[in-house]
Amino acid sequence: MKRLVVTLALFGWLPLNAGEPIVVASKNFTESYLLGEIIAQRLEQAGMEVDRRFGLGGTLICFEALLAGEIDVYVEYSGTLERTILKLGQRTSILELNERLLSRGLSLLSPLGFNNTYAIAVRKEVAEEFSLERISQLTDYRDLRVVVSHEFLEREDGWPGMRRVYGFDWIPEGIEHGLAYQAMADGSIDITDAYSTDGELQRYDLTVLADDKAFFPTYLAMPLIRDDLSPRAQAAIEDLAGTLDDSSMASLNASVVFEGADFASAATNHLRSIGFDVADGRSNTFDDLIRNTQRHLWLTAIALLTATVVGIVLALAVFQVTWISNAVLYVAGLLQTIPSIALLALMIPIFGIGMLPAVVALFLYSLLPIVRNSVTALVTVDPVLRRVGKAMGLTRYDELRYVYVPLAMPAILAGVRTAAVISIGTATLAAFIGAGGLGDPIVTGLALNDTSLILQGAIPAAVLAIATELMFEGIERVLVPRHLKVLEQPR
Amino acid sequence: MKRLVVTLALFGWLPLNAGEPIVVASKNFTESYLLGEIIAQRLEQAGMEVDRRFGLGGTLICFEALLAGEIDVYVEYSGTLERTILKLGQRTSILELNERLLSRGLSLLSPLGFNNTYAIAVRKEVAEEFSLERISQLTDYRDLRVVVSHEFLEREDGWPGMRRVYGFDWIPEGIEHGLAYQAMADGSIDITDAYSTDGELQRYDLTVLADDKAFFPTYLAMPLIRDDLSPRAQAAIEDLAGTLDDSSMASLNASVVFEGADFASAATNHLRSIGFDVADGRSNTFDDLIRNTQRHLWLTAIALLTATVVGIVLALAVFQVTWISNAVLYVAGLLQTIPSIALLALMIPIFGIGMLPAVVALFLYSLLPIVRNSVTALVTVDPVLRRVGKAMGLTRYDELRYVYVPLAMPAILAGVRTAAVISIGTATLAAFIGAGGLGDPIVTGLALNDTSLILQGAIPAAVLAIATELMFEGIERVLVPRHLKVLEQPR
Amino acid sequence: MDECVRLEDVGKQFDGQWVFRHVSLTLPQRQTTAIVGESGCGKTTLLQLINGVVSVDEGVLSVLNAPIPETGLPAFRRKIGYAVQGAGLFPHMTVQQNVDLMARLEGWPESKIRNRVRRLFELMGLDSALGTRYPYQLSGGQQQRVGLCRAMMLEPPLLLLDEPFSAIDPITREEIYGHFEVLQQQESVSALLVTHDLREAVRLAQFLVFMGSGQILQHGETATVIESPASESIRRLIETQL
Amino acid sequence: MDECVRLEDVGKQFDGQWVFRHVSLTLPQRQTTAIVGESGCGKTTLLQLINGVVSVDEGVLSVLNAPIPETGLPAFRRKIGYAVQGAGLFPHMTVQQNVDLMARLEGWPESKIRNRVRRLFELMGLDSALGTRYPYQLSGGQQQRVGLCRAMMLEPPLLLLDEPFSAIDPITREEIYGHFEVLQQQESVSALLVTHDLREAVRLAQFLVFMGSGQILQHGETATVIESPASESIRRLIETQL
Ligand SMILES: Nc1ncnc2c1ncn2[C@@H]1O[C@H](COP(=O)(O)OP(=O)(O)OP(=O)(O)O)[C@@H](O)[C@H]1O
Ligand SMILES: Nc1ncnc2c1ncn2[C@@H]1O[C@H](COP(=O)(O)OP(=O)(O)OP(=O)(O)O)[C@@H](O)[C@H]1O
Ligand SMILES: [Mg+2]
Ligand SMILES: [Mg+2]
Repeated sequence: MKRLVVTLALFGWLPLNAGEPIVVASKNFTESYLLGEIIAQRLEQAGMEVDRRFGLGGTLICFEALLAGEIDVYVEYSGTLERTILKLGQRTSILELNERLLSRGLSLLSPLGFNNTYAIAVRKEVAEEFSLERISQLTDYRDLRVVVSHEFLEREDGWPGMRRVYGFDWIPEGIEHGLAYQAMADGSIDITDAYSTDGELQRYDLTVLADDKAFFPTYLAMPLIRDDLSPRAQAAIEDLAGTLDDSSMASLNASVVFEGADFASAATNHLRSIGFDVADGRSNTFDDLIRNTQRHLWLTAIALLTATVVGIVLALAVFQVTWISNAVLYVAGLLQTIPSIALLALMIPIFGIGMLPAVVALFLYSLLPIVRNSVTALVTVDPVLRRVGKAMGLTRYDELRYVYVPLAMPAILAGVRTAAVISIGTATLAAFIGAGGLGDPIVTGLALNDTSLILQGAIPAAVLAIATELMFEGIERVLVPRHLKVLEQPR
Repeated sequence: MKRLVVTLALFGWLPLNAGEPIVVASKNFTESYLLGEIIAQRLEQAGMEVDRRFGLGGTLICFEALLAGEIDVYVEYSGTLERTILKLGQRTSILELNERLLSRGLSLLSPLGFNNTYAIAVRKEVAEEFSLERISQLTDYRDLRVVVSHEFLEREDGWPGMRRVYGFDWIPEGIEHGLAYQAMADGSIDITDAYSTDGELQRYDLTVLADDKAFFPTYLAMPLIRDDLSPRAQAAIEDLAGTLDDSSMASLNASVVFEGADFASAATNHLRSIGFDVADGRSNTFDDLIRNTQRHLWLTAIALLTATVVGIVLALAVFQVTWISNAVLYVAGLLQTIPSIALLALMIPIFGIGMLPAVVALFLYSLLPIVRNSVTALVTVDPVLRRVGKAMGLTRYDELRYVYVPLAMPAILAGVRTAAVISIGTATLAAFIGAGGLGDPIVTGLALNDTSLILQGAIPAAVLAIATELMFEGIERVLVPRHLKVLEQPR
Repeated sequence: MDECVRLEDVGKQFDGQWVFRHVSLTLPQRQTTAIVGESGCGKTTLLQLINGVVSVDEGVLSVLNAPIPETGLPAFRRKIGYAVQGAGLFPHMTVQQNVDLMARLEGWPESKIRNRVRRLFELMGLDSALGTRYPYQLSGGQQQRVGLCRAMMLEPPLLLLDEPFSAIDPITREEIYGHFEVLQQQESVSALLVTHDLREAVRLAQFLVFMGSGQILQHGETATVIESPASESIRRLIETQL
Repeated sequence: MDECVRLEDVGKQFDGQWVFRHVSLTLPQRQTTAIVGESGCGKTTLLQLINGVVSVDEGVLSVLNAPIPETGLPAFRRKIGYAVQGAGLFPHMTVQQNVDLMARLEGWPESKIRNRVRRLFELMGLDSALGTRYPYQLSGGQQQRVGLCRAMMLEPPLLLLDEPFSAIDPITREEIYGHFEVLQQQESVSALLVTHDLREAVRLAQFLVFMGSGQILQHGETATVIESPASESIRRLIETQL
């Protein structure tokens, strides 16, 4: 097995240490995509190879994936670390957060600069008119129309807390957050709550008041890394420290949400604006294609190899006792009836996300054709030859090796080939649990209704299937005894 | 084939005419679910059997399914028929709609009563204060705060048209539709546009003004049926004519959306309130289970039988020419690499929705294991026996029938068994395109995170898989020549 | 005398190596011709050529007064009963099915099939109870006799017998010889018998062929050949074996 | 005289039918015993019992001075060379591989294997070029001789030969007889030879067994048996065949 791993690594399939790309992840919302892309491009500019695993489904999936070494870096917020992940009291210092993370093999790099927390936004004209700059000034301007979101109105870290800290004695009306911006725009509201990096702040030209009594919890964005990340990579990411203040983050968000920029070019623009000479855009479709195909190949190859070995050994172990081999086939069949999405979902609590659960699922799906074909072929080996083998004095093992397996080989290989093709098809679903591969563009393409993206996955998958068939033809040429290949056509 | 159809029908698998359940469908929004459920329960109360096919993905899918005879009845709106389906000019009479539908084998029953169109809603206090009842009165109350949804503001059948017809000379402000109701509730708005059966009308206690100049297009809800629906069923549905006015539809919608009632009990309550003595709730889980299992069995049985016949015939036709049989296997392999969801999606434009595309997809997935195993087994038939068959004077056909096929039978059956189990698993995905089966509860259960619902699909699927295995053991006992079953164990 | 099979200058090769070349031979109708020869000299190959299972690489071959047909080979082959070396029974069919398959395909009536099978089993000294067994449940000699029954089932005018009695004990064999002779007269078949048993050849065949590696050493009426062997080696063979 | 195989009151049945019962027989060491008997009387079955491939249903059986072992059957069987009826070659192995498989598994050095194979091929009159062929590319007699080579490869002290020369022509057979006799003296093997050829039996065997259906008719030194047959039928057989 060791030798196998090394061999595969030589072909660039296995992420061994040497030359292994850095896996940059993001959560599935705009800001996180942008931050991921910025880090990725910075690393690439510094000459490192990057594997993007963007859009993972939530905080915990990102964190677990980082712990498991599935990913190397993503951007997390200090408040989220404090409350959601580490479940600590409020106002934990970044030093303390880092200490706790260090004991788990992770490490925080310096904050990128901005703090994505609640903010109090004021229409620019109003702010200018009254020279509003700090929240505490609000006590002096009671007749300004303050309307806040329902959530803010009720959360302890929203209005109720703020009221106590700043000493406000009135209760504003509530509004739908999405509507508040428009209400500000048309002047029907003067002041509302916001997130400090919302793109809307730019779009509607709003002024954010300073939280001068430091009431709001801090949600500083910081790259969270595995501490075995190479010093070179760490240094490159560290170069980004403090380069993104609230307003530039907000305008980056706005450029994507309102101006339709894509993540890659928005990130490129930002990096250039802060002096990093990154290459144009990203979107090296060809690289994507190669990486996805490699990942796909790797997923199916591992699953198939394991299934082949396990399947054949299982078949050899049980084929001589009908009821046991039936039982094995039933179980393999039951596994097959679990719909692939459900099976992948079932894997998550056991194996987390990433390649492992995908490989396990593919392995389970591959078993049935291999075991069934092997058992059938072994059982139907000519009884005369079986008896001859015994009579010659072959041991149990040698019988299997020299009589049963070679005679059953064509059917066994047929089972493996069927399993291989099914695996290549099913592996496209692995994208759902962050295992990557050719499913990535297909799934994204299906969601965005983008045919060219779908084809970026579908065509290589088809090519892979054909290539697999060709490979197996080669294998068959070697493994299938010559007498079975005589398809002479007597008239 | 005829005999097969009859046999299957005897086992209740095939929807032949006698005792065939009536297929009631709905689109995938609350009101449509409710209307479908009401019709279904009315039919059941009248002693008929009903197959529910709710939640189909849109107007065209419903209409095509009805045309294709996949479903028997669903509720459609006159305006939708006029504009979206038949693409006629405005204000087509129901008689004319019906005439055009009749020529396609469909028929409209009488309207259920309500008209789900745009409506002008007024806060109740305001309406009472000014005795507002008709839209035309609005010209007299200019200082009421009218704010309408952005969409209404711009659509020709919204404000612009209404303004011309009613002679309004002002242009109201726009608002997000979802927000308008809340704005009405807190009194910041007096009048807005709404859909006449929105549950919110009840919840926020709004008054709907009469469209006294009949400006809004009518969207009368009417049961749309295949005209071969039995007179008895038609009469039972017709009993519902006029029993649902705008406000009762609105309150039904509200009971589901805001009070968390389920469709079945909401429908039951309504039917009782209008004097139909329907049985309690619905949810005969056992019947559901039987029906889903039957449907599942039927889907996989058809697909598998076809795939078996086609697969074996194909294998027999091509196995003697290596490159052709390779080509066939490549194509079958490519089909297998298309992820199941994508394949099902691809089927829709070609085969519409329902069982046909599902069966086709399952058929395509089943081909590979069957063809590959058959080809492999046929190619490896002992050359000596092949030659003996020729030498005896067997014709091409008889050779296949008496020598090749029986000797290849174990491997062919192994392929069919693998295909069967894969089909049973994949068929759960057929629920996505309205083909029903055990995927229905699984898909719904996955969406609702309802384990018991998932198990209602998963357990019967597992049982089905085991039953299939047992059946094939029986078949093998008959079809596999006895000499191949000698697993004597010489020491 | 009518001829039944004629070979003119026939040659056959496998993988580029000639098994034999320039073989010319005429087999008379309604007579038995025995071929005796070294193991591996091409006797089985010769039978397969006549049956059309392998094709001639050189020369002209005519069987039953016509070249081997391009189409309609099955019909042609049904006129030739071929008892293959080593029985070659179908393992997935019972003895009965092996024997009567061709008759069923020919559409023979059930009673005719039953009678013919019973007759052949009697001739071959086979217990009728063996009919329901599978080949693997038979002894070697039993299998060989079933193969003979199968070859003779359709009452073909030409029989190709490839060492058909080699696994049968002398007593049974003697009985079969007797039946065979009667049969030949009654059904007036022509036969080509490959055997390593010179006494068998002399006993059953009117004509005798000695084959050496790659060619025919001597061919003639049995009595003539026995009396005047063409070479020293044949003479020695005759002396030691008879 | 040492005994090599002893059967006491042995019986064997298939599907509830007795093939034979109450068979008692002692085979002397370093001698050849020939079994002659009707087709289907149980000769092959007897060899399979001795080899342990089928099990005894009745009676006591001892081979090479011990009962057939419960465990270690492979090692036991490697001391017995068994030439199965009809060759039984592995179709997926070349001739060479068929012959030398067991020697390789025994760990014989390459040179020893090569020498032994060459020697056996010579004894059997097989062209060494056949080594790379697959069984289906051989004639019947060639296959049979390869089977013999395979049985003799490990120089086993006991040989079970089931009609081993039936498909071989008389001249080649005569050569092999000679080699066989030399071999028997040099390697001092015991052999049990099933044959339908009484002359072959008399030529090669020091002891002779006549088997009838279900029992042993006569057993003794060859010369004695020939001179005083135990029954009329044996006498007639000896008269017609020799
Ligand atoms: N598996 C089996 N099932 C039933 N009967 C069998 C089986 N194998 C052999 N027999 C029967 O047992 C008897 C002895 O068979 P065996 O092969 O030992 O005969 P034999 O003496 O070797 O004959 P031959 O000279 O024809 O090879 C035969 O009548 C045969 O039909
Ligand atoms: N498929 C093949 N490929 C190569 N050589 C073959 C093939 N079939 C037969 N031969 C060779 O052709 C020669 C003739 O074979 P054939 O079977 O006709 O011999 P035979 O006279 O019937 O011998 P026997 O008496 O041993 O049955 C043999 O030397 C054999 O090795
Ligand atoms: Mg031959
Ligand atoms: Mg025998």
